[in-house]
Amino acid sequence: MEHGSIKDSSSSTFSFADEDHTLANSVRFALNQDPRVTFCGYSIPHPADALVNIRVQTTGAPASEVLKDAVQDLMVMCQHVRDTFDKAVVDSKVSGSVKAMKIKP
Amino acid sequence: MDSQPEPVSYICGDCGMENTLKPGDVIQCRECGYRILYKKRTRRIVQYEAR
Amino acid sequence: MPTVSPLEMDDVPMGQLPPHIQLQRTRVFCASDAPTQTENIQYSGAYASMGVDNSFRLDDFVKNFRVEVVRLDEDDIEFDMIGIDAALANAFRRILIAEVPTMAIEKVLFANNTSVIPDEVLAHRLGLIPIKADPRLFEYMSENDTPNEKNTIVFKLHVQCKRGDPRITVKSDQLEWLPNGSEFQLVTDNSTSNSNSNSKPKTYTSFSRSQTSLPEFSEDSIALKHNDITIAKLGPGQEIELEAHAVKGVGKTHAKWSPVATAWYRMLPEVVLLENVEDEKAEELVKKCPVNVFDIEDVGEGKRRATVARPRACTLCRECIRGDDWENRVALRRVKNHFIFTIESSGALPPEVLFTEAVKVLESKCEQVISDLS
Amino acid sequence: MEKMKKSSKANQSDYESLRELFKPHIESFDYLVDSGIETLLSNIHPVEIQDPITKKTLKIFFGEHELHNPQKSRGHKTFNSVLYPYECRQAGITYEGKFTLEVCFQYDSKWSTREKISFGKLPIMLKSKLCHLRDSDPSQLLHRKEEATEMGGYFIVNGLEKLVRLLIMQKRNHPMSVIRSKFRERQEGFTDKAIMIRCVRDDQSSVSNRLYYLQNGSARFGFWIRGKEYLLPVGVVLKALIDTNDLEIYGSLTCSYSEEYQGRKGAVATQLVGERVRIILDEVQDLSLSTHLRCLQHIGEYFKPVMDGLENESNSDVGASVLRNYIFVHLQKDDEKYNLLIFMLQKLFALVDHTAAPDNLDALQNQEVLLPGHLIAIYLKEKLQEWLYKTRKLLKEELQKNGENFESLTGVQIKKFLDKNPSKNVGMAIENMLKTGRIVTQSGIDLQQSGGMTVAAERLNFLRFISHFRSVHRGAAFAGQRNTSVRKLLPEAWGFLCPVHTPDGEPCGLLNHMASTCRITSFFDSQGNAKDFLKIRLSILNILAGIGMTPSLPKLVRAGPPEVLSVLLDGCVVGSISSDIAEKAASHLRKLKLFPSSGIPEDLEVGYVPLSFGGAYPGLYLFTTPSRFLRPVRNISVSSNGPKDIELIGPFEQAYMEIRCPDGGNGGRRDGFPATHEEIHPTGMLSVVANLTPFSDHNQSPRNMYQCQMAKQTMAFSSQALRFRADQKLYHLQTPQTPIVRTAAYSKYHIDEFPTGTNAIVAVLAYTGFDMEDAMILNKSSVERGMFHGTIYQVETIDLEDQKELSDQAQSLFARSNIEKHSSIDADGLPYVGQMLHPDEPYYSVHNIVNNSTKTFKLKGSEPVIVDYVAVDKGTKQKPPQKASEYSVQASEESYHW
Repeated sequence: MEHGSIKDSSSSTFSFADEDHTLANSVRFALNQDPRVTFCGYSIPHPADALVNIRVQTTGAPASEVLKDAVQDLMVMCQHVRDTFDKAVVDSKVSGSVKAMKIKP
Repeated sequence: MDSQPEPVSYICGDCGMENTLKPGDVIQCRECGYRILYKKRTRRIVQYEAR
Repeated sequence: MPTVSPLEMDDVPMGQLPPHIQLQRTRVFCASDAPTQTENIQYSGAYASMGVDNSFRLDDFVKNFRVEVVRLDEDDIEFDMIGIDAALANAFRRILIAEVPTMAIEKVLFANNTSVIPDEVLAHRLGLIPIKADPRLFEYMSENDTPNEKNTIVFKLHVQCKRGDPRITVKSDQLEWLPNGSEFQLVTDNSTSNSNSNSKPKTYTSFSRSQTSLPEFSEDSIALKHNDITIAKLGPGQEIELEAHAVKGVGKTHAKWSPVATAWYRMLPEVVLLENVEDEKAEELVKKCPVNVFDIEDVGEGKRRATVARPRACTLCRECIRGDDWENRVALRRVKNHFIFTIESSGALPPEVLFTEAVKVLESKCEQVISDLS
Repeated sequence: MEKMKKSSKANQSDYESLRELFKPHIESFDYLVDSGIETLLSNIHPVEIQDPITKKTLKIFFGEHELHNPQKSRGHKTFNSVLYPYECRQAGITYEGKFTLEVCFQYDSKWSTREKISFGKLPIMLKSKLCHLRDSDPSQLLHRKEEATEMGGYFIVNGLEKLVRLLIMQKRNHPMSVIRSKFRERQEGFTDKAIMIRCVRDDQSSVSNRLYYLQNGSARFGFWIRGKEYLLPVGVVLKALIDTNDLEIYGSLTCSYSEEYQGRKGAVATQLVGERVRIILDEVQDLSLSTHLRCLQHIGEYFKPVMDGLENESNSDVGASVLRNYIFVHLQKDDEKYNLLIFMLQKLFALVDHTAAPDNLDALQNQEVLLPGHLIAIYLKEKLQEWLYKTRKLLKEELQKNGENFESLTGVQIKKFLDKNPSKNVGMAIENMLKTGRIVTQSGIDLQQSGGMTVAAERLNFLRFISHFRSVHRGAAFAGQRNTSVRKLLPEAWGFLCPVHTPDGEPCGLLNHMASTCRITSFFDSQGNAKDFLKIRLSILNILAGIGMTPSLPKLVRAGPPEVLSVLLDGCVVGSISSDIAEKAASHLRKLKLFPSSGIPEDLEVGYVPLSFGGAYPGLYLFTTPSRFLRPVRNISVSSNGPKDIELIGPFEQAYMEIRCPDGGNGGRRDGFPATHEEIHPTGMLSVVANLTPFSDHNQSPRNMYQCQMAKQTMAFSSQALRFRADQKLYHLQTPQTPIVRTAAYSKYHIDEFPTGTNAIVAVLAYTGFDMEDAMILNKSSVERGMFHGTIYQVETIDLEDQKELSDQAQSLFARSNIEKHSSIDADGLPYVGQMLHPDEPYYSVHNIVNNSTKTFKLKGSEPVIVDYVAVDKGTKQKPPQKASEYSVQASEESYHW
């Protein structure tokens, strides 16, 4: 849920329930990489309850847009990581079994 | 008092034999006369969270 | 990197970082007192003054992101992830430990327990036993759901040690899977009265059909990962009769649902000899390192020089830079974007599947965020 | 079956080292059972009643006694009527054995009838000779539902485990010179100097005597009768003791002064001594008491009203009985008493002339321990004596009332008469003393405190339990004192009292713990058979004579320090030895101590006080009495040929010995004083609990002290027989571990049987806001995997007796009312075993047959509980112990929700 002012859509804070550092830190990483972002950061008001506030200030573009793009990039990165990992696993299994065969003469 | 109080079974503290006593019986093991009896564990299902 | 005084440093063409900045950007310096340059520079405009664009570009990421599997067997995997940021590596680790779902025993119904182990402790031990069942085939059970074959696995344990027999040890292989659900009568006030009415007596679970009939379980049936886990010991005349209901859950709720024994990563250590270390100094260096990262090789006319043979084995114990002048002979660094991941699966899923599941969880989190935003 | 038995045999250690720790308690009770009661019965004064008309006397005294091991009372149908401690704890009764005594009535010293009367029951100490668990090895103990490592040493009174804590007393039979300003207020003309001696009879009852110095140079001899102090001029006592003339007294007192001794080392007397003796003798002349008999009659005349029971005796007999019962009661013969009084006078004069230093009563050197068995022996003697006096008083009233005489007294009448003075009170008095710890007596039996003798043996955890039996209390009377001299730990307590293990705060320094290797002498020697003290003293005497001591009896030559040292054996001046061979004699005695066949007991204390300029009063003081502190030390002056070079030394002799500690350096020892002995192990000075602190030599010393405190407070494994105990509250740690870092003492005392905690990796908390004082953050998944999981076992005892307020005759019992049906009460009115009960849920119900009403009781407390077991006994008491549901323990013990 977004707390931002109407007239200046370029900077606002988003608070996510049931989230923690896992998502918050990844989103901050993605946001930081985006040149349109002038400031981004997250905070967890109280460790006992799972609530995260992510602050985004952009050079002009609406904050929610920039955030959405950042999360989009994150998803793409994850998909790429997953594909590369699966390919690597398949390769190692193939070469692994080859290696295994070699050991057993 | 229940019309027919179902007896409760106890285990003797010394010889471990089972005695089924009704409320009002004297508290003593039939086998060895030991005066301390332990109630048997309930047959009812007890539910626990595995935490 | 020989230290060059900034005055005579030759100027660098725009668009390219000077070597020492490049080093600081990609390496963590592990000095004897504390590591420095630990932050990786995420801000896109960090090197704008030098004309370097530090922003994230997908194709760059795709180009230099690599994964190499070092070791893979049934329960654990060690692989290198190169070209990713610590934030994401840590996110994967956290999800692996706490947010990848598995099946674990949640409710335990005791009909009889005259063993020495108290009921709640026995229930707690059962909860921690890893179950070999693919959680992806089950659904979560929320409060008001009734237990059915899609969201619950039922196990039965009924062991007795007859009087006069020697003590027996109850192992986890005696936990028997009940494909058709619970067999304990659900004694509720109304049930006793009308139990004779319907055909099947009401039990704690209402399975529409047996789990064996489900396609997924036909070949590898549900069982416990290890069948030699000691659950309890029974003396003569003691008995345990219970039923355990396993449900799907995540490590965040309780550690028993955590799919991994542990999952951790470390950054690739990089050991650099700043000057030639020869003869007795070389021997001393080799002797100093507990995990012998260094080797000695002969280089012409009798001189012997130390070389860095196995930097990966280095545990950053900093023994080699102990002593006054050693700090400027040996430089210990860690490569910021090179993570050596190790995942030990506790049994529910093979480790490689665990990692892909973890990445999927992060993706679903992102989808959730996107749907919230729009 | 075979494999199981072998494996249990394999790790079968019989926990000897643990039982060794509790020996003082157990051996003292064994003494009471073996010979203690016998000796105290023989020391009880028979009581005589004179028939006014026929002038015949009826004498009442005690004969044989019997003390049985605990049996069940109404054993009608039960076959084995043996009562085991387990049952006492469960049923809340006392583990006691029947105590019967033979009361003999002798009429006119002709016929005498012997009546075997039961005197109630005496509580029996666990693992003592009369306890059924005495010789059971760990597997038998388990069979009896006890701990495998049961060490006993405590009593079970009304189901509670009580123990008598060791109390520090003044060293017995040893005259000590004391300077105390309170003596001046005793009477006008008194000074603050006196000699105090606590004389103990062989039945452990004690009488304190004091010799006050007056300003005019004379001395007054004080002693207590029934709580009041009486003073006699010392001259009168001297002449009343033996038939002697003034010249002899003058000679023996001034022998230690002569011109050429002045200024030499050890010259204790000055010429003022002569003046003082003359004043003492003049005092006697003023009372015109010239002869021995006159003195006796003089004393008898004054003390007749106070000494009850001797109304119609002659004055001299009364005087003699006063001397016998109240002056130097540890000696039998009068001339021994005379010699000791002379010695005390010499010491007093030396104190007055500042040629000898006062003895410090707070130093362990002048202290010993009051053991449980001895305390009970004293109290029992007191109570039996009181019973006899009460019987006499009642009998007298009976006679005056209806003027009968003894012949007409028939057996039945005696029986009825005895009921008025119930003999069972004696047994109950002892039980009461153990239950409340209070001593009820008019004569004060010479103890400084009348309460707090017993403590409940808390089983919070194993270390707390052990510490009870190893703790030594200085005395409740000293708690209020503001000066700190009582609380100081003095150097001579090295190896006896632990410097680390003492509570901080109010009882600090008053409650000490014995060092791990410290022992206490008892009536049994190391092989376990009883000691015959007379034989021991005789063999010591001939050995002493053999090495150059001139015995005191044939009073030939008379001399004093510095030329000659007087030799005292257990407070009796047995002779004198020339001062230059005294040192050799002492070390010779020490060597003989090492060889058991030498006639010298291994626990003899050879207190050789050398001559000095104004130091302690010189002399050779030997002690063989029980309840002294002892510790093993290696004697290196003897050629260490075999194991037999371990010598047992006491705190008195340790002050004058040279003991080396083998921790490398020579400890700054000057070559003038070569070390004659050597410490066995440097950790010998620490107590059992202090020995468990790893790397304690790297800690700041208060930290070691706090560790001893906290180790006793951790929630840990308090008992292995958890299911058979009915303690009010027991804390139990489910997931204990054996420590990674441990000391040798850890395995020596089998602490693994009762682990005290869990190993944990500790990181310093750096986040501000979380690092409040003592804050702690636990790893969530390790806690969820069971780390620090604790459980509280609480026992709720419901006794139907005290529920019946008004309708007392109504027999009420546990039953469930059939009106409302609630889930948590079984047909017998008690909760189901294994059921979880939530706060203020109905929990048990009592049904009153008479007015057919049923009352249900709600569960108090704020936490849901699980019923662990329900025990029912004797039809009245029910006892459903429950377990608080799981409860994560943190530094401040609050639970957390998840």
